Amino acid sequence: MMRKVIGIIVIIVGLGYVFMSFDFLPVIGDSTAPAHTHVSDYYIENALRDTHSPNLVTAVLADYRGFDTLLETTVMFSAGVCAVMILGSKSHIRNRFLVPKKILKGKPEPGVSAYKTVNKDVMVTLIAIMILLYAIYVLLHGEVGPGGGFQAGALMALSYIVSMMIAPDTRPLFSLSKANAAALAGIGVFIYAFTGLLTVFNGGMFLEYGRLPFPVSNEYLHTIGIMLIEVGVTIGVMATIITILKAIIERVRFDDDRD
Amino acid sequence: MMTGIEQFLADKGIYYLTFLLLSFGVYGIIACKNYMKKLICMNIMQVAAIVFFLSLGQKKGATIPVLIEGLTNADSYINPLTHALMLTAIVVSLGTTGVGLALLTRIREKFGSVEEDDIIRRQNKL
Amino acid sequence: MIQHYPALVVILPLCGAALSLALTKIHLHLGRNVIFLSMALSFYMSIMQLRNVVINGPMEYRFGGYAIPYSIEFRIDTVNGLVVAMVALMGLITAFYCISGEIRSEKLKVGGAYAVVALFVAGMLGNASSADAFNMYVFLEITALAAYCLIALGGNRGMVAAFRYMLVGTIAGTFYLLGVGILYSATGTLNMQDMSIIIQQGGKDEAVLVALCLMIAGLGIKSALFPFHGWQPSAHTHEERGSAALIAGVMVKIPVYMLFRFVYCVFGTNFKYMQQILIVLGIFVGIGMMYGSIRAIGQTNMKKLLAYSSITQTSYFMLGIVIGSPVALAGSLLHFIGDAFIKGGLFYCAGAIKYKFGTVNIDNFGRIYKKMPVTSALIVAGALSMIGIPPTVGFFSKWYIAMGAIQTGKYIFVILLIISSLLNAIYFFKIIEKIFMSKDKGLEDVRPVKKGELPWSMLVPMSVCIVVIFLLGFLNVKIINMVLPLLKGVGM
Amino acid sequence: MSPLIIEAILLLALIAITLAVIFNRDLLIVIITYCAFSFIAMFLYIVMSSPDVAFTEAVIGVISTIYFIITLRKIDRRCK
Repeated sequence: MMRKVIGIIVIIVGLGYVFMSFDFLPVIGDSTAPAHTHVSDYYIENALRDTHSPNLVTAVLADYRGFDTLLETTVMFSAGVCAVMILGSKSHIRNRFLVPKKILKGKPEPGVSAYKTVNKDVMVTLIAIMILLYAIYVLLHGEVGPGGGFQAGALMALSYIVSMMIAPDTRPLFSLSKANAAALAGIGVFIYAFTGLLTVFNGGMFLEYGRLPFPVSNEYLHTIGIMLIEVGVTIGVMATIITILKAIIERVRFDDDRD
Repeated sequence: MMTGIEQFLADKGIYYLTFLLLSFGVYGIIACKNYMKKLICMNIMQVAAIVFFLSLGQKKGATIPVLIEGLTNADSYINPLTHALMLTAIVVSLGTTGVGLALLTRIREKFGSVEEDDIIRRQNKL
Repeated sequence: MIQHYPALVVILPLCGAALSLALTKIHLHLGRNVIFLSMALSFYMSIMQLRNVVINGPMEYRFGGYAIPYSIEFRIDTVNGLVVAMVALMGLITAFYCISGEIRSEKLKVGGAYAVVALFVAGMLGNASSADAFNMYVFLEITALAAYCLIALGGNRGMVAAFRYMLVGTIAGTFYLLGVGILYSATGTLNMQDMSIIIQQGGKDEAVLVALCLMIAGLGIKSALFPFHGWQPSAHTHEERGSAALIAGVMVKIPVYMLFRFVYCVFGTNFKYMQQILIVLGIFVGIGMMYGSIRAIGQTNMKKLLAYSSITQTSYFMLGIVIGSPVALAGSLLHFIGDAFIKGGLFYCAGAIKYKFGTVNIDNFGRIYKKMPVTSALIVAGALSMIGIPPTVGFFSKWYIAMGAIQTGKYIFVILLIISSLLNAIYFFKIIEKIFMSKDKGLEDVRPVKKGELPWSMLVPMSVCIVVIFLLGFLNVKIINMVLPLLKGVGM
Repeated sequence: MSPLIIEAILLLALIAITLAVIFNRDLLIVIITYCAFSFIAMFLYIVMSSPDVAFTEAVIGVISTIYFIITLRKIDRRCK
């Protein structure tokens, strides 16, 4: 125990000394620091003209540095595939979270649930629908206010998790098996990459939305381009989160609190 | 008096606290014996890197990076580039946590525990 | 269409991996074939791109079509053209090699295995060709995540090795991210070309020093440089048999290329503290060369022996950076390219022997050359090249590094080079002696192989490795002349 | 109370939570403090006036806490 405390004190003193002597970092908040004057000024001044999206972060994320976001979605997709490959599910692991077969045959039982109360199941479906609605709002308003692909994808996954966690016996809004979810994540990434390839086939650089082949005036092309990749990101992130969740749940056996 | 502390904080204080948080994250990864705690300290370390990046992009008296009709000069908006980069870092930290927990589940199955010294003892027998 | 090649080399394996899971649901091997097609196309494009770069100068590719500092940019010149071509070829061969290790139990597992290998190769390709500091961080993370999965697939002890590597790898990634952050706060851009212009104007020495130290720490951990190599031996011995060559052969080397790109192309050699940093790096390299070889002598497990020998190989590449003269840099680049095939080839042999006889212990490798002629040929070729015998590429690269060291008067490194080559000779001749001279241990096949020594999917990669080791040996003068003009402008 | 001082206080709270995580014995308490950690980090991003990052941190903090809780079902809560 003492060894740990001594370690911490050494860290505090060491960093303190190093920091007092160095002054290589700019003072927080002065707007003349080199970080603000070179590239980001261009982004702020030209974002509306180039990308037609008032939300500067989405403009930088989706249009100026769109390739980074493609790689981000690939990071999520590779995390999902890795979790699936590591946690290969064994068929004999019975798990309470798998929806019982009789419900899937379209003959739902009259509201029988773990805690013998009816309203929980009705309310959960309502909550899940509201979260989904909010997720679609966040997706479509990615350019105007704070929001965008990742937040929308994570919210959709949350609405699935909420309905699965609270009422495991009722049928969730949309049921995705682990293999389908992993494949859907791949499709999400491919939608994003295909948008870039579309611009390459049409003569522009990769992810240059001005060259998308849709017959719309130039300023809307950027909006359509950003919307397409946001949809790709949403599908990728949602499917990956559900894949990792199902992969972990299948290996975790809740056989101790069967009431 | 107030501006004295603020000046110190702006000049070095925030950076020092961020690097302190980062070093506790790294210390936690090394010192904790339980693999689950190592994972949580790894997440904390990544949040510390994100806070450092965001504090680089601050401007005094600037609004959030969403364009408003009236304002056009660049000094009135916060630097949007650091925010775009940090969305990547957050998503990377979620991906790494997901893979880490998948590994943790399999290690728990095979070695029966997630404590480092139990695993090393049983690993030599394997 | 040729100006789109730098982007398509990276995008194709990515799209192949993304689609492989969905296509595997249609037919078991459809996803695999799409990945093979995309990797073959990507390799063809990397060769065309290299030819174009040699003929009419460096290519650059701006994503999104905006001006240079405002968008992400790929910059291909002769140095990373070669690296990209090597990674693409190794990825293609390893994908073939993985056919033998296929688990036909579940459609998901078949598609997923090839998707992870394709993502791994796409991450390394992007790392080699990117010219944007933050973009390299994201590619580093893709490579790292795929590597954790590939190590974890290697059985029970692979899980623990993967978990330990994940913790250390995330610390390394965060250090690299902090380095990029400090550089961004000092220069204002993320594009390396732009950054080096601003740094050359001077006045930012402290920030560059701290950023350089963080990057050396981060990239040193990722490339298993001497003081940071803790994770590497256990990771390389327990990783998945199919992709061991990719992880040990290529992934450990890409951070060394990134460090070369930062030290020489971004910070430049006239940076105030550069001499002290290179002296410290030289100490790490010197100890690393000795340590790796000494530890490797006592090993009986072939994979662990190769893991320790790859610590010395990382020190050879860093040696080129430490010496700094253009000839030494060209020599270390040639060693970089050649060693991927040597180290990869030797891991293919270790995997093949484990596949056929189920053992990795060197002591019971009695006279297997009769049953496994191709594998023994590759082991001999790899051993000769690792020690540095003339016809193979190992000799020429060490020769150029030694010449560079003599030119800049750093004789200590020439002596260290010779000593570590002799130490290499000890443990590699031990393997060769076990294979050819020691008495037959009567190993019998673990798997009923229908005909011949090994399935064709393992023989093809091995024969390609043998051919490339000798091909690079003969073509080394061409490669050095191809790379030297660029390094002259950059080197000390 | 200028934003810098609020940031400093929140950072001190984060450091306190990190120490709590390192020195705690019961894993469930560690995970719940980690959930508090991601909430305070989100609040810190809001004070740094970056709504996008705060939104993402909030959602991804919830999801990673759910992952940790599920994995905890498999691991016993005592730890050295």
